[in-house]
Amino acid sequence: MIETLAFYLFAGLVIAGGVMVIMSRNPVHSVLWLILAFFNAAGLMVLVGAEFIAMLLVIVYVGAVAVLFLFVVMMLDIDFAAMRAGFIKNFPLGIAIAVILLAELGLGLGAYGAGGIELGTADGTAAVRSDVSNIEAIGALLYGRYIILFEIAGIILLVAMIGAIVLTHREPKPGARGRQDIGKQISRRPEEATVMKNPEYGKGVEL
Amino acid sequence: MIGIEHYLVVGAILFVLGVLGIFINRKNVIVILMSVELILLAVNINLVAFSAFIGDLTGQIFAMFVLTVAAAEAAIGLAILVIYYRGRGTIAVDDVNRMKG
Amino acid sequence: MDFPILTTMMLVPLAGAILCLFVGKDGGGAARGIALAATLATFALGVMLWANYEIGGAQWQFQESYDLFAGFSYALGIDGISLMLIMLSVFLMPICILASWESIQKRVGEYMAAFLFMEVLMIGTFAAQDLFLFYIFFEAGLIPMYLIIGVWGGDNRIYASYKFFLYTLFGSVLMLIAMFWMTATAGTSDIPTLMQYDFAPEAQTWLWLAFFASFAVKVPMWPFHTWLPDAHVQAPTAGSVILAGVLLKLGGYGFIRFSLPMFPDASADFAWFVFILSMIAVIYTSLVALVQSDMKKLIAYSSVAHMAIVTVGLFAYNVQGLEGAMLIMLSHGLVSGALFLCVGVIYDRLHTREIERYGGLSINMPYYAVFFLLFTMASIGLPGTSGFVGEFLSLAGIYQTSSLVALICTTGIILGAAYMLYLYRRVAFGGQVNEDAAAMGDIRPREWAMMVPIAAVVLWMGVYPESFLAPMRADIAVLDAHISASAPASDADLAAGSPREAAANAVEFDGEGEH
Amino acid sequence: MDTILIIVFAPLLAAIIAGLGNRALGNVVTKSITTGALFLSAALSWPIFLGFLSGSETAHVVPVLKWVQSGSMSFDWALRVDALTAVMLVVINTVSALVHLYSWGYMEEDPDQPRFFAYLSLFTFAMLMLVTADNLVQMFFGWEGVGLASYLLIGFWFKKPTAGAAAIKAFVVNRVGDLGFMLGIFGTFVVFQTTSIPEILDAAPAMSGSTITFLGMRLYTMDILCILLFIGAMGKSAQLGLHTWLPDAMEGPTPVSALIHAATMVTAGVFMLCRLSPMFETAPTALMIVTVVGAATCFFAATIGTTQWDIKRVIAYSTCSQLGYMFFAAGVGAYNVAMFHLFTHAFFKALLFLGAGSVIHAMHHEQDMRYYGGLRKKIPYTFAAMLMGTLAITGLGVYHLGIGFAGFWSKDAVLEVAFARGTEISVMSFWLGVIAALLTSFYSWRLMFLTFWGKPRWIESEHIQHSVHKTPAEAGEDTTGGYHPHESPLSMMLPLLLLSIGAVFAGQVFAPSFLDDAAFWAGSIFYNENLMHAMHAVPYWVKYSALMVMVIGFAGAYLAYIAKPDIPAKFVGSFGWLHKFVFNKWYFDELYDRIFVKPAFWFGRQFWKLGDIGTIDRFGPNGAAWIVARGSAAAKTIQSGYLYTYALIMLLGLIAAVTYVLL
Amino acid sequence: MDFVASLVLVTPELQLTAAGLVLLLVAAWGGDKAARGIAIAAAAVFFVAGLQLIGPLHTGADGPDTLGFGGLLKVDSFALFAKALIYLAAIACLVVAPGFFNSAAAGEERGMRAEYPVLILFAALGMSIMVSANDFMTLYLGLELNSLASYVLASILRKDQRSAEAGLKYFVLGALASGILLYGMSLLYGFTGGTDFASVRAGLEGDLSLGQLFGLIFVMAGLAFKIAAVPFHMWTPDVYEGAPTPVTMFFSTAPKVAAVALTARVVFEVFGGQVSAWQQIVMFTALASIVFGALGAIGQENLKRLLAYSSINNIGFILLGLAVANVAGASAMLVYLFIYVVMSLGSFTALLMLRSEDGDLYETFGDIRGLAVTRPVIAWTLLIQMFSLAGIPPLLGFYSKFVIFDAVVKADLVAFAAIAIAASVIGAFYYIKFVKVMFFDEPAGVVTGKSGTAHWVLLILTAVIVSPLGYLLTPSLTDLADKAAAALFITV
Repeated sequence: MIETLAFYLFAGLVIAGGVMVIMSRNPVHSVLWLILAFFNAAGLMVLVGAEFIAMLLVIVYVGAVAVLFLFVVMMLDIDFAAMRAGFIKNFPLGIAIAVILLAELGLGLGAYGAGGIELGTADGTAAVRSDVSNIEAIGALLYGRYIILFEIAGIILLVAMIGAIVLTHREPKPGARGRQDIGKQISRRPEEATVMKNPEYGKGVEL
Repeated sequence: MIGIEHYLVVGAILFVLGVLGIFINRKNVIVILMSVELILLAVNINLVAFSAFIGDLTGQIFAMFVLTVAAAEAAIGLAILVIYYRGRGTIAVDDVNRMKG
Repeated sequence: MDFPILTTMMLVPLAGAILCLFVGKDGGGAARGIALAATLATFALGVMLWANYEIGGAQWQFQESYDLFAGFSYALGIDGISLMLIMLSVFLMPICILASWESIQKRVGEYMAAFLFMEVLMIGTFAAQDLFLFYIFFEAGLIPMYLIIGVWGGDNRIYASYKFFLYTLFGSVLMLIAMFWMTATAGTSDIPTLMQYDFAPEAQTWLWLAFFASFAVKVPMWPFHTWLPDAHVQAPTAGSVILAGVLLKLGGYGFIRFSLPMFPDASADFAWFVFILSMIAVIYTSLVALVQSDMKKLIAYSSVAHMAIVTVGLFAYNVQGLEGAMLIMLSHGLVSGALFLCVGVIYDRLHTREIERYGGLSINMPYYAVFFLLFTMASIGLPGTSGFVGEFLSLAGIYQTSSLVALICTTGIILGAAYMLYLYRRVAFGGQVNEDAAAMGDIRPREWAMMVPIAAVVLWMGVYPESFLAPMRADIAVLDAHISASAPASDADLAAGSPREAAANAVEFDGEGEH
Repeated sequence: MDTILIIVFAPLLAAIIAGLGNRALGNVVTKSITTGALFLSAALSWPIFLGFLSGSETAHVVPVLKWVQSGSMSFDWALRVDALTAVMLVVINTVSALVHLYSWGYMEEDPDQPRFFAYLSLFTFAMLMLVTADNLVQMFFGWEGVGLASYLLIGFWFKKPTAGAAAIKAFVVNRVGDLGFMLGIFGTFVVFQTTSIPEILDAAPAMSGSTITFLGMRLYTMDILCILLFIGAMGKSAQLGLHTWLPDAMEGPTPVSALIHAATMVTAGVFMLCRLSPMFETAPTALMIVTVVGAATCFFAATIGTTQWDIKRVIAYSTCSQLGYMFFAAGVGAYNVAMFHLFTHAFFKALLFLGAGSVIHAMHHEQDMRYYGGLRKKIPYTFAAMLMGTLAITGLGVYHLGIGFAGFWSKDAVLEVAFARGTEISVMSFWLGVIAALLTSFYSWRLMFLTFWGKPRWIESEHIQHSVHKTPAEAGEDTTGGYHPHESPLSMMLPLLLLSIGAVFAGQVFAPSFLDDAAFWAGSIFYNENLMHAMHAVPYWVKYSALMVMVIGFAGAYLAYIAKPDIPAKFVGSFGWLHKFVFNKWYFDELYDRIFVKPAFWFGRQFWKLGDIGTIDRFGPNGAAWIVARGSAAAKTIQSGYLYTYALIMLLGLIAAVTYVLL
Repeated sequence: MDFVASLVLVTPELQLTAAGLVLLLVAAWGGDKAARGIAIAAAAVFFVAGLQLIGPLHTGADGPDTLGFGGLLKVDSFALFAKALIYLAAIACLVVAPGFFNSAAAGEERGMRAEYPVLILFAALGMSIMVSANDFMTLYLGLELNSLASYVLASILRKDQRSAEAGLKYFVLGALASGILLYGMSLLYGFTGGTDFASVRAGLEGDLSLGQLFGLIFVMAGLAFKIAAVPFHMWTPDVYEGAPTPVTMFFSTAPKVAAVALTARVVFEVFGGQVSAWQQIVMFTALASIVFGALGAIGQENLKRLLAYSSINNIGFILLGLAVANVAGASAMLVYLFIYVVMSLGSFTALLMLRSEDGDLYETFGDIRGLAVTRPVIAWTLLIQMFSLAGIPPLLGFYSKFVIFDAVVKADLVAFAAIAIAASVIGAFYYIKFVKVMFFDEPAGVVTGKSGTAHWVLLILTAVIVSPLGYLLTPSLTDLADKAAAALFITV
């Protein structure tokens, strides 16, 4: 019973969060709603016994991704009011398509009328084990059978890093100083810095 | 226990919301990126739910990779957004049509 | 023949073409020389080919075959039909080069290369013994012709070249699909084998239609002809010559090589379809030719009408029709080519194709007028010229199948005379209305060299067509024997009857009253 | 080597030499060569003809060269010599040689003489090929060859727009006939599996009752074949319906008119009928049509001849009319009579034309008889020749005396045989023939009176004004305008003399052979013995009918043009519509212009503009291009550059796929 | 299968990874000055990696021995063929890059980035993984590795607004497509109980449930995005136009190969038992791609954009081969792919050579007017490429269409073949427009810049391959393609 209540609570909030993400006027709010959705999704995952993924979701998404979003939203100085224009124009069409897609998915996945759904059966090589914890079981698989994928995932993150740097890292402009050279500053002499000029009257200084 | 359908429907709704978000927000790229995150979240809910109901951990592993990639994607996406903003001074998708036809 | 003469005949112009491409921008003279030498050499080889062709010998001679890939092979070989068309191609080629000698001044090397490539492809098309090899040569011809029209053509060349290219391409791609189906079904792409293969009747229908799409455009049959006037008008003189002289023949050749022997039943079923289109073509395009004010357009339309006689002859399903059609093709190749040369000669001088701008050329260009007249007469099928024999045989052939078709198509000789003589009158007769036209000089040695050979062959073919019929006779007989089983019924239906009462002008005379 | 080879090919060789040599060889050389060749041919022809007359010659075929062999169809170049051919050889070569000679004088001032003589010789060659043909196709070769030469000669003065137009008209109208001829050959081939004339003639009787489908109609085989072939003959012989080219053909130089459009080429149709007479004999319906058409032409052309002013046109219509006689003679089965009229006609009609040429020559190329008058004394020899010709054509002769001009013998034979044949059609033809004879007499004498009698009316002519540099006003009372017509040179007079002899005596001399000597024909034509007997047995009034109407015609002409010259004007005043109708040649040209020429151009333009451009191109290539362009524009509209559009399309695709699998 | 053996199987990938990491360090220390050297080194690595493929390619590889890492990867002939092609394309894109980035064409940001070759390396690594994927997770990760690198490559000219826009569009739509793909994979996982291809295939036996069907559709939709098939093609023109030309050249070749190979593998190895479920959809997509590709290309002024549409058009033909769903079709598809890659490389190289005196690139029709007069060699090679793309014999492009249609007709899909080939005529329209502009129009005379040896070599080489001489390659090409295709249909 509690489980059911919890499910509906989490599910309701995930969906509400999702709706608000795309409907909010302010992207900052969207991010916050997204965080809410993630939390509740994590809750759903806990309900089915996937604690590790749930934790990961919170840590990675809320802790990293969402914050990254917030960062960028704040960093870019954008007139958000103007961004809402045109929203309504697309709305009916969008809703119509969404409803159709949802109906079709519901028909296919829910299949309530058609006597429930038949899930596949796993071969058992990665079966959920009751003898070890979820995290342990996942770890065993990840560093065992799926090690190569784990490595590839690592490379993906590396590429993401390279990409982010390549794109956003600003080279110092030629001529502009990148770093302060204190020694040079100290060793400066007046004769290096100043020039005496004796301009004629009415001619001004030529530099 | 709650049936798998329930989870799947939640996933489906989130997926559709993500999809919807992409084209009703015709101006705001950031929200579009968030919509993508919603889609990935839907996928993760699906994967985890399936994993639990089948009794197979592969789904959770998969979900983990999805999470990882999602993070990487977010980074790249935002980086592109930043350079786009630098060039244009705006992130309105509406303006993103220098190339068309 | 100890050496692969057909391949050699293709290699010579190919080498010439490549040389021409590399002579550079200012190498116009060299390119002309190379092209002429290459085409003459090829013609010489062609003469050798003809001389060594054994009439009454094996059906396929000078065969060469190397397996290539994907089941198709580099297989060449000719029968009498191919031989004649190859001869036509190699004969016209040096003349085309001569025709372009002075009129082409820009990018001569590329121009000559395009023509030489064209020659390679034409020989290849007629000599190919593999379905796909045929297709490759057949289709590749689009490239040089597209360039010839597009680069060296007239004012509206872009439209014409596009139309030519896309129209003919569209026609032939469907044929390709049919070819795939045929090879898949028959298990070979060897043309001689396929010519003997019996496809299921219902399959024949579709295959026939697919091939028809290609050949009908090439021939061209009404209503697929509209690319032709544009292409002819816009192409440079030599381009028109090749277009009319050889490329149109590809359609007829296709019918005789593929449609008839491979799908005899379907051909018979569709014979009336072809007849109807041809009948329309004869009347329609002849009338259109009558009202043209552009010389090339007029001749182009006349080509459509003439080729319609070819198609009725082919589908008449008898020896006369087939041989007649072949002879018309040869003759039309020469005559319409020559007519385009005639237009080219005066176009080079006055740079207009408007008929109204000429007049009275018999006065200042008498020899030109003679040649023009000869070709005009050959075009309208005057007996003694090449035009007659083919037209006569072809129409005699179709009469055996249907007197109605024969009647309608024979009206072509009236209309043909009308528009051609009307053209001739406006160009060569009458007073010298235009001063610049009156100032044009008569034909020069180079132009003599173009005209005389064609004129000679036109008369030769008219007086002694046996030379041209003999090599084809056996092949056409084989074809006729192969298809005659499915021939459409003749409508003559001759029935014997007892002699009529009033048959003889019998006059009773009793001897009374004689004075 | 058979002489026939020389006879036939000498003119060709001469034509080639003269044509190609042209100005390089000069006028005299080319003229000498061509004329020489023709005299040679003529000289060689007469012995053959006389040989047949005497029975020493036999029919034979000289093969020349293989021509075409296609399946079962085979025909070669070959020269056939038999009695029929011999008649034609004589006619053609003699007239041609004389015309060549005549042209020396007539064309003296023309700058293009080699070309003219080459054409003349070429024509002769083609005509010879026609008459010596052993198969229908070679006949067709000659047929078309003479057509070409005729075209060239009519258009000889190509600078005149009318000449070009007339040349085309001649060729195209002839082609209409050729259409029939060709179909006839095809049909013959279908029926007999051969184009060889002897073989066809042999097999024809057996086919008499057979039927065949033509254009979906079930017809007697021989009827349809003969009708088709006869259409060819109609074209070449300018019979009613296909006659329109002949008067226009007078645009050519007069010797041409004499040779081609009077003596030889136009008779090719008659020749063909005679050559194929055994075949036509099996086709009664066809013969009936031949008779009707011949008779109608005979009458019709004669009526027009009475109203024309152009001297050559009068003679041209006369020719047309005389050809009608020949046809209805053939139509009633008297081929020998037709040939006889052909033979005599050749002489007197050539004579009339050449005489007319001489008049025209004398009158500074004026052809309008209204501007002649009183020439009798100025050009007496020409007058004499013309008189002979007129007497010949009008058929002066007295049966009981057994003497008469050439035309008397042949024309009377035609009329008699038509009467003797005895069918309704043939009797009707007889009456039409009689009326035509009346008209012939009238217009012939009208021509004579207008030209040679009366006062000179020369100054009205622009040609004369041009010559004497005076206007009618300046000339005042002097209607000659001070112009002095000159008799033509010897080269022109000599042919006139020789032809006059023919016009006077040809009938008298050859009538027995042509009419009554079956042995002479030796099977080369269908000789109807009974009919010939019946012909001789017709009542006397029939035999004298021609003479009587000739006298009436003469009287009428005398009355109208000498005695009371105001009669024609009065007639025109009271029967204006009739005169107008006849004067305008029964409006055939206008009719054809309305129903053939104008519609052809109209249809041509419509097909071009509305058909090719407006429909085929519009909905074909251009239509496809338009659709592609619209499609392209649509594709580009979708490709808006907006992210959300792209996403939308992707999702629509996804939904479509999902929907597809759901359904 | 022990781990070492698995590692041996992926030696080329390991080399690429190692090289990527090392060169990244070089880039970090050496900066952009070292870029050219890095590019050459990367090309060399590709070359070396490629050389190792020749042996196995020649002998052929299929069966259980080709499985690595417990069935996550499958390095069979098919994968080898695709990899070879990918590496070839990558080499080409590396050698032409410096010339582009170091010229005015790169805009404000002149100078090649040292990371460019590294990203190409990682992208190619991703593709290698894609084509050997034997598990949906491998597939996804390979795909993302490739995609992420590609997003960055597309927008690598940061100051060029078009480049950034291209990156943005590519990214957003790519992410959406990944989402769809993932969603489909999640469904397949749930309804079959596994992620490796074999078990998914086993789970799909018999009648498909709706969930499985949806999974199949979503997965194919996601893949369709990668290969830019209609209606998932919308990103292509914009991205091709906006991305720097060497990158566009890369996009139109290597990732295409990888995506097509991946699609083929999924379609045959996973959905191979359910041909009826997808064949018609693929056929329709193929026809739509042919038509829309052609329609879109008509009237384009920008050459890169035109070639983008052309790639859509070509994908249509490749999909025809896919839809045949037999060895012949797959083999034809591979042959087509090879020839298409050569033609693309040739065309883009020519495009890269269209430059002004200062090195600015020209990329519209207006600029190449009369090129045949001013730069005949480029014009003639482009002519060859264009006629070849249009499928006109005797050029090699004809052969590629030949094999495809042969397979389609032999599979009794004659009607589709007829429609497709008729639609191909529409495509010919814009290919011959190239020729028209270069050969028929009056010279614009703006293309005066010089190009490096690498460009010339590539230009001539591709032209020679595409010319009739290329037919000499076809026997071995067909042989390899047959082997590769056969490997796809061997269920392990």
